[in-house]
Amino acid sequence: MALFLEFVIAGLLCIGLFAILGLVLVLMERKVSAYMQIRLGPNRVGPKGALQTLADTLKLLSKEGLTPRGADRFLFNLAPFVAMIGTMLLLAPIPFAKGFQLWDINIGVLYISAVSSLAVISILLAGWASNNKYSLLGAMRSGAQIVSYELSAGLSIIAIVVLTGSLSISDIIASQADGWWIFKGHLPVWIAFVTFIIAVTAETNRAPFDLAEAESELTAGFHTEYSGMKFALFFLAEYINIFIVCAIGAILFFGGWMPFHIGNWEGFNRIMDYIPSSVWFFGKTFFLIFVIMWFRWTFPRLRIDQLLNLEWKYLLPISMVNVLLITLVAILGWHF
Amino acid sequence: MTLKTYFSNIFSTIRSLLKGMRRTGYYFTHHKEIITQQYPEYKPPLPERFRGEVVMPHNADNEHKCTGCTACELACPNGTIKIVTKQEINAAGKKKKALDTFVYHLELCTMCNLCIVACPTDAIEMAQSFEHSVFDRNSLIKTLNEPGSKLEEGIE
Amino acid sequence: MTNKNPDPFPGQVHDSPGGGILVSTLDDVIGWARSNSLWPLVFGTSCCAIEMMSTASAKYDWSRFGFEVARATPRQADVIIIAGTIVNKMAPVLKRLYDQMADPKYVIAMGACATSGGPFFYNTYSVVKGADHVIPVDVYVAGCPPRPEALLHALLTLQKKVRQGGKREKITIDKFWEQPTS
Amino acid sequence: MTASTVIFYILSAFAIANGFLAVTTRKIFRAAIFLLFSLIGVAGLYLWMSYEFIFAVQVIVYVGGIVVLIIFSIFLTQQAGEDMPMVLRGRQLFAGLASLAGFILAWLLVRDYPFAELRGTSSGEAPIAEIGTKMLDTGTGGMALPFEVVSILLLSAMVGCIVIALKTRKA
Repeated sequence: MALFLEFVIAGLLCIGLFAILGLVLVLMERKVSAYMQIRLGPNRVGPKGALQTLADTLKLLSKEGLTPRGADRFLFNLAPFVAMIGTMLLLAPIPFAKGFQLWDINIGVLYISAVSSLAVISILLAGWASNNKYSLLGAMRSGAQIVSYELSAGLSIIAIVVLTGSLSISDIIASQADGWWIFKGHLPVWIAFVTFIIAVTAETNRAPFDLAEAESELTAGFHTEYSGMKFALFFLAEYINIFIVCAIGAILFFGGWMPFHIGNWEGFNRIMDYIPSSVWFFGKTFFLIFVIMWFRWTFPRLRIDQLLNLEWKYLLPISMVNVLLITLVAILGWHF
Repeated sequence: MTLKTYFSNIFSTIRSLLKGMRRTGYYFTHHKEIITQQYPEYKPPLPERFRGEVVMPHNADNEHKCTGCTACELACPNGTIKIVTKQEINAAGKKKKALDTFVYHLELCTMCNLCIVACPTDAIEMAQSFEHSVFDRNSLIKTLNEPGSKLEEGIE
Repeated sequence: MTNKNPDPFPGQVHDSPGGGILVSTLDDVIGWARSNSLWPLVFGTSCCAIEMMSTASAKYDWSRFGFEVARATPRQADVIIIAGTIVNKMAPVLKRLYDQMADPKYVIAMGACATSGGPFFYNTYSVVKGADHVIPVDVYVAGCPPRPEALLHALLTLQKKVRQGGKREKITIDKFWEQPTS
Repeated sequence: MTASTVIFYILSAFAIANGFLAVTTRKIFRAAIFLLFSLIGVAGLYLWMSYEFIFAVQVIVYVGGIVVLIIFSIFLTQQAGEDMPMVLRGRQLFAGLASLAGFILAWLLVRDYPFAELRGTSSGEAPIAEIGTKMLDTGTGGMALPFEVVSILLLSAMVGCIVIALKTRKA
């Protein structure tokens, strides 16, 4: 019974986090984009525009959900839920604060990269079931993109796994108690970090890699035919995916909830410990999210051949060499 | 592609990307650069020659200067203006043509100013108003002379 | 809006019978949500589209009201801003786009061409004389093209309508109405 | 019947039902998707046995790799929207007989195998480091030889791909 109660509480927390994160991230995106384009952004609905995304959500909830004729009804309606469930499963092994982790699995990082491949399935489903050529093209692009960028994302994750010697997320965080990997690991970790950020930006279909929904070429890509709540689910899953990959980035390179410590400055470290661990976690994650948004509102979209060139000719060779370098560093113990 | 160009490509790409990010980052942190004019509260000073719609000014005695000569109607390239005239007996007991209704189709008007140029008596002019949103297209058809208005004395 | 007492809705509003307090509050909430999240369709056929783009630009910035999520697909759009001349060849396309939009959907006719055919009203064989010959239009904006502020005013006027109406189907306009004061 | 058993039956039913749908549906894309769900059901069984590593590998290889590959080939080759033609009755019969024979064979094997009782002794959770060492172990029970053989196979497949691709370009 206690287990069941725990289950219910965890589920409710997940759903609540989902909703709140969706609202906050969309609003953040709109504000960030506005300030980067010397505009004001949403500021009329609610105090300083804080209720803007709530209004959008309510509107999408009350909007008609269309299923086009000729679409494969079952798969068309299934696709948004596959996207949602895939994303929700990813929340399980993420430690939001010290000791606050739903499921401390011993293959945490592997689990994340395994389950995140469900996202591509949902996109392929949506693209095919819509019976629309733009959707199909978007889905195929997105499939090619995610499958290829998963490699370099995986390789840059492996870099940290090699340094830590463990796949478990709690071990990875514990290994950064005396300093985050980004500081301890010299240049190879920096290269791994940059590769990781580029690869996850592509994996979450964000601009400048948003070829799956490039509106100037493909109307809206794989979700062209989706309206109302079904579209909202895709939208939400996309933003939660961003949160999750940024959380993974923060865990791998910035030590998750681990406070910022400098060697043996006892006083400084003590002060840093006063800041709650959840603040550290969310601070780092939101910083990475901000960086990804920064990319989006600065860079123009790539062409599909440029996108695949970037992966296969640049990122993949570099990250492969980088894994070798990291292994050398780990074996010789050159990191701090 | 030699190894040298390969690496120089990477570095030049990263440099140019960082340059772009520096610019947007600058704008993100410097809010005084924001140039948004908040419209409903802030109405911008319109340029002098901005043309919003055709109006017919009336003086305090509800008198206008339009003689009903239809010069503007003939000048309008879109058929925006329709002038209805009537026969009126003036003070001297003579029958005279006078303006009955000055119909102005705002929804057809392209604000080209030709009617104002054509008007011999400067009876109409361009106003600066631009808030012409309505729910019904028919309310864009306007009568410019106010009810009961008369021709000003001394205008032929 | 500076006006303290907003104008009554133009025309007749048919209330659903037996509306309780909960229903009316829910209607208010949904009206609020819908009016504050009007996502326009990317649809521009001529010069008015340029003004529409400047309305989205930094100087006028329609994102302040939550209009900036311009969707390229009609399935996700709420309002179609007919920015430009609708020629006879375009009319079926416009109708189709409108049909593809999910309810509730709204239409703004922007500029002289979309409201009445404008400069093409007489002596042109190829232009639809007003987009309301093809699809029902909610708000008309005059001007050739209207200023970005005028488009913003139109969107605010539409917001007023959405907030009061709840559903477009509930509303019939049966009398001429004065221009809404801003 | 404990909750754990119930979960086992649910997962098995899910995997089997989806597998059955995958072979009976007339739309090829749907078949791929049902196959995917069936594989996910099997992955769920691994997770139920708390073999998390095998679960993750199953999901990565099948969901992220093989099914995506299948879907891609469907996209590129098939008229995916149309129904497949009905299979001939004779073929249906023989397919049924073949699967029945396979089932009976498997059943006989499973029935006669003396399963050792494993209860409460191990959590089933294999440490990842151990798997890694086993993989490159040359001693007894080490997997170094199969590992290397598989790598050589994959390498030769890759070289073959490149050779084929180069040939078409010259012509």
